Amino acid sequence: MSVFGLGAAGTAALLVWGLAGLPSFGDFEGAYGQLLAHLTVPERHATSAVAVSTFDFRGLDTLGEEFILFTAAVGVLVLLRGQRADETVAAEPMHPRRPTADSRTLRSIATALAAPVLVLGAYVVSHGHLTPGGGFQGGVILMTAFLLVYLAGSHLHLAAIRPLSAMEGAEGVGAAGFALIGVGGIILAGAFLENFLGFGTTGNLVSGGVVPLLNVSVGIEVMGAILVIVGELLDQRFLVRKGDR
Amino acid sequence: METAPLAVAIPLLGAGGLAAVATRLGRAGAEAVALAAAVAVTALCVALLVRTGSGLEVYWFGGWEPRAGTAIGVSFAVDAIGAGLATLVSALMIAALVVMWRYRETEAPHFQILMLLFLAGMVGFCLSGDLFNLFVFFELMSVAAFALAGFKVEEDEAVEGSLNFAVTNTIGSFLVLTGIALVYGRTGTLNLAQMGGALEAHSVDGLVVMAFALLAAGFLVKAAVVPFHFWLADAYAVAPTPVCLLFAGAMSELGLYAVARIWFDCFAGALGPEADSLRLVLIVAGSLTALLGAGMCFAQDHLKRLLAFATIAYVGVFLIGLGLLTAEGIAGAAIYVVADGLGKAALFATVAIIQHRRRRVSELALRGKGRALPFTGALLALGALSFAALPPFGTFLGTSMLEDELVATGYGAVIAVLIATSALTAGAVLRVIARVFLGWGPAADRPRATEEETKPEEEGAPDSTPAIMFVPAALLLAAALAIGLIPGTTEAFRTAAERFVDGPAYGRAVLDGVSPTGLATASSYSAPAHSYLYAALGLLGAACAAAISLFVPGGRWLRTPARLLGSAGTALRGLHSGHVGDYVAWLVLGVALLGGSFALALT
Amino acid sequence: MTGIQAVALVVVALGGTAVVLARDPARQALVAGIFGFSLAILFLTFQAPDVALSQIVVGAVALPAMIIYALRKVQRREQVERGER
Amino acid sequence: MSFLPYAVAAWLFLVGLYGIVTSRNLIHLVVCLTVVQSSTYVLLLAVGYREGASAPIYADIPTSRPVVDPVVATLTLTDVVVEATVAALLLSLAVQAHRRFGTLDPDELGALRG
Repeated sequence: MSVFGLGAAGTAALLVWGLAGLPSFGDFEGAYGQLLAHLTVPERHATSAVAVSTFDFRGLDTLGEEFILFTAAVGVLVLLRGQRADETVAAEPMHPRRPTADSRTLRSIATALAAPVLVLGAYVVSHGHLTPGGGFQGGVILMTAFLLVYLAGSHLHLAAIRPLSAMEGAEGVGAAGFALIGVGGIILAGAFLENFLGFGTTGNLVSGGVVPLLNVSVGIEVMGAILVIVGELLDQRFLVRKGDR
Repeated sequence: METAPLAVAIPLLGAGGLAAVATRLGRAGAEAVALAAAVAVTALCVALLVRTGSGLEVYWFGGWEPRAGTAIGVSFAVDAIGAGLATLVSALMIAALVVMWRYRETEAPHFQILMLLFLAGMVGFCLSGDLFNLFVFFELMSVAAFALAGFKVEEDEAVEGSLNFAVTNTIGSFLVLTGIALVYGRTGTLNLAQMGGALEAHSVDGLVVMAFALLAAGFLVKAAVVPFHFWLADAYAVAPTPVCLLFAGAMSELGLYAVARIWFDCFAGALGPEADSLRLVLIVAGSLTALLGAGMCFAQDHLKRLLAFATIAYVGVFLIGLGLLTAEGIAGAAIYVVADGLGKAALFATVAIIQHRRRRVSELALRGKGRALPFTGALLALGALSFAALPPFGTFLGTSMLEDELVATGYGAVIAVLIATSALTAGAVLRVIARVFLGWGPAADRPRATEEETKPEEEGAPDSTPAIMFVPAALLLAAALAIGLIPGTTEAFRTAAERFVDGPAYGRAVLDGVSPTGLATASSYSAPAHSYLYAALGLLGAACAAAISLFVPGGRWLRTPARLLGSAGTALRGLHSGHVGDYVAWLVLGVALLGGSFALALT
Repeated sequence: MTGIQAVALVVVALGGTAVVLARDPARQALVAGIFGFSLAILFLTFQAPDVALSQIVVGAVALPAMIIYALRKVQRREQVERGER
Repeated sequence: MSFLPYAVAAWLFLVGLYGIVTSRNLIHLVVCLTVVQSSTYVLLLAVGYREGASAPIYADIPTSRPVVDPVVATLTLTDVVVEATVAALLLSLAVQAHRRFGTLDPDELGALRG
């Protein structure tokens, strides 16, 4: 504890010393950011400078970021794999859910909610280059839609489509899709992650070149990855993969 | 010309593809895909290495070339040092994938997916020319490494080791991120080359010093420099042995690479006038790390922990080389990194064989159990000689160059640290050989309960070593020897280092597309006579250390010093408590110490 | 700096402290959710709606959910173990 | 007053570290780590803020309007994803630690010594 006290005091003093050199809050000039903002509309016909920075100017960072998420999902699968055998035992004493009147109402509400949430997610993903939002945010919303269906208790539908392996596949496809679009840039335009589509009309849904495509692949990847993570942590046997007991 | 991006894209595509078709491919398929990807990446990296030579290859992603000296997109800026490290990483990855072909501890295809992601992270990290992009690949490599370290979740140690690894290294990456925020607030750019110019244009103040201190601290957590080192032995001891090949052979060194990269390309322009005092700080930190690592290495019984502490010791040595802040120091460190990385990887591969054959990794428990494995013992002996920096191993050239440069900069006394490190680490391995393969030394009266074998022997130890495990270890050692024997290596390393330290030329090449003026190939290096003397001294020291620990458990005249030394050792071991909160407390203190000494040194 | 930014900053600082001081993980999950939400508000006042949206989905929803699931997993095991004894 | 955001970032960094060092519960520790991480969001976004500027979304504003820095938003987006991933990994490790050691108290995990 004294080690930490000493270290924290020193670190605090040093941080203050360093932070004092930053421009006063609100006075940042930031030539780089301003340049990117001013290139967004004329050169990419998109309206969200953040989305274009994320997926076009600095697309490689985002590629890495998607694969970090992908790594985490695979990592969670690996780290919790010893669990499932246990959970079968642990979950058994828990009474199987029998639908009561209440839960039936809940279920219909949640199922009814799932559809609009799905639409919202799709909207956020597809408008990423125009308005705030994009593949990541939309992907999490899409994931929530699936989760709602499960939380409502109607997990039979999900079990039927073997979600975990499907979701693992989805995240793989989404992540690889991003990289493939990057390779497409090499073949069709000349550089990795270079845009190879027309830019369309500013403000249109189909504009901004490959940015919307990248948003879609990120959306799929994020949805899959987070469903895998949450599904693993949810400790439910309904998420049974092929080959597991 | 698409070599650099493909070197990262191929493993990523491989990983994504494996996940997409996971259940249909089976184990052999996953292994084949992973191996094919690793071979392809190695080929691309070798091509990059050959092509860069003494130059610099810049690649702009998305085709966003800089406009009027302002970078727009993210760049890879590849020089021979970066390409060389990437080559080392991918070659070790091939070796690891081959060794684990028969490994039971791994589960396809997730293990292969994680390995490919780890590879992509490390290669991207070596090639990137953008500070935030460096962070992204750093994080990719870290997250994959956390999962790999904890892969054997059925073991208590693996869970705890991976947890300590993940918590400390994540804090390290927050330090890096805070440093990035500071530099971006000052310079308004993330491109390393542009950053160098912008920092130089402004007067030096607390922000610049702290930005460098935070970035360095974050990367040094990964490199495991004292007192950031606590997590390393925990993580390396528990990771599947093939993964250790990569952890010990390359990952730690990548942290140092990043520190050198940001120093020469970003901060040297602004902080260069104070380089002399910085040199002192880095050399002291390196010496402490080297001595502590070597001492703890010698005190270990668990073979993987022993090699893990040897990794820390050599990180210290490399930090001394980097800390010289000269081309010659970088050249020496680089040649040492490659030779030692191959040597350590070979040692871990040999430990994998021992584990495969005898199902345990505790030195005392293995006493005399290696008599029937002469070839494995021979591999271990060669590894020990590589640690001892004996000619003609590549490590000898590395130490010799460092020794010369230490004398030239007035730090001749530090040579003693290099010799002590060689002697203790080599001595530890020699002791293992004597005890395990020759049965020397007293039998253990009480094997330590905490260092139990990984699996009970009864499980049926196989009675032969598969060639697939033996050959990679032998090849790695052969490569470590070849570095020291092939004529022309020293010239190549010296030329590469000259290019690496030339920050202004890097800046012009990246931003203005001016290809750097051709460097005259540096002259070849031949070790002076006293280097041979030092090497002999190191080997002698190693033999003595091994003999004393085997045969002199406590003669009367040794008792008091031994007890003193023992209690100091116990206190030191007590600090390595496995408690993550303690590790973080030390980490914070380390940040304060490093930042404070940078503040004193650089203003 | 506008008043609302200052208020949001103070709330975030207090929120972070509260998260650290909430020693009971179940309560902490709730506090962390509120903290995540206050961060999102702060980001809105910083004119970063994209980040605010991400922060809401991660900090106020996904992270607390993961904490609660992890806790439930741990507690269920404790129940089972107690039942066996 | 104009340095308040930086002070808040520094505070979050240190208070989170304090929580980690003193934590007696691994899940609590992971959440404290996310507090440390939130300090980097606040710092990055504060650095890129410009007084009186709009969000860099040109859907409703003319391109001549001053906007805050889009790059820091991009960096923070990546950072947020990293938080989610690391937290997920660490929580799974905490769950496993509980399974192996029967406790979440880091003081009582004792597989690794010396």
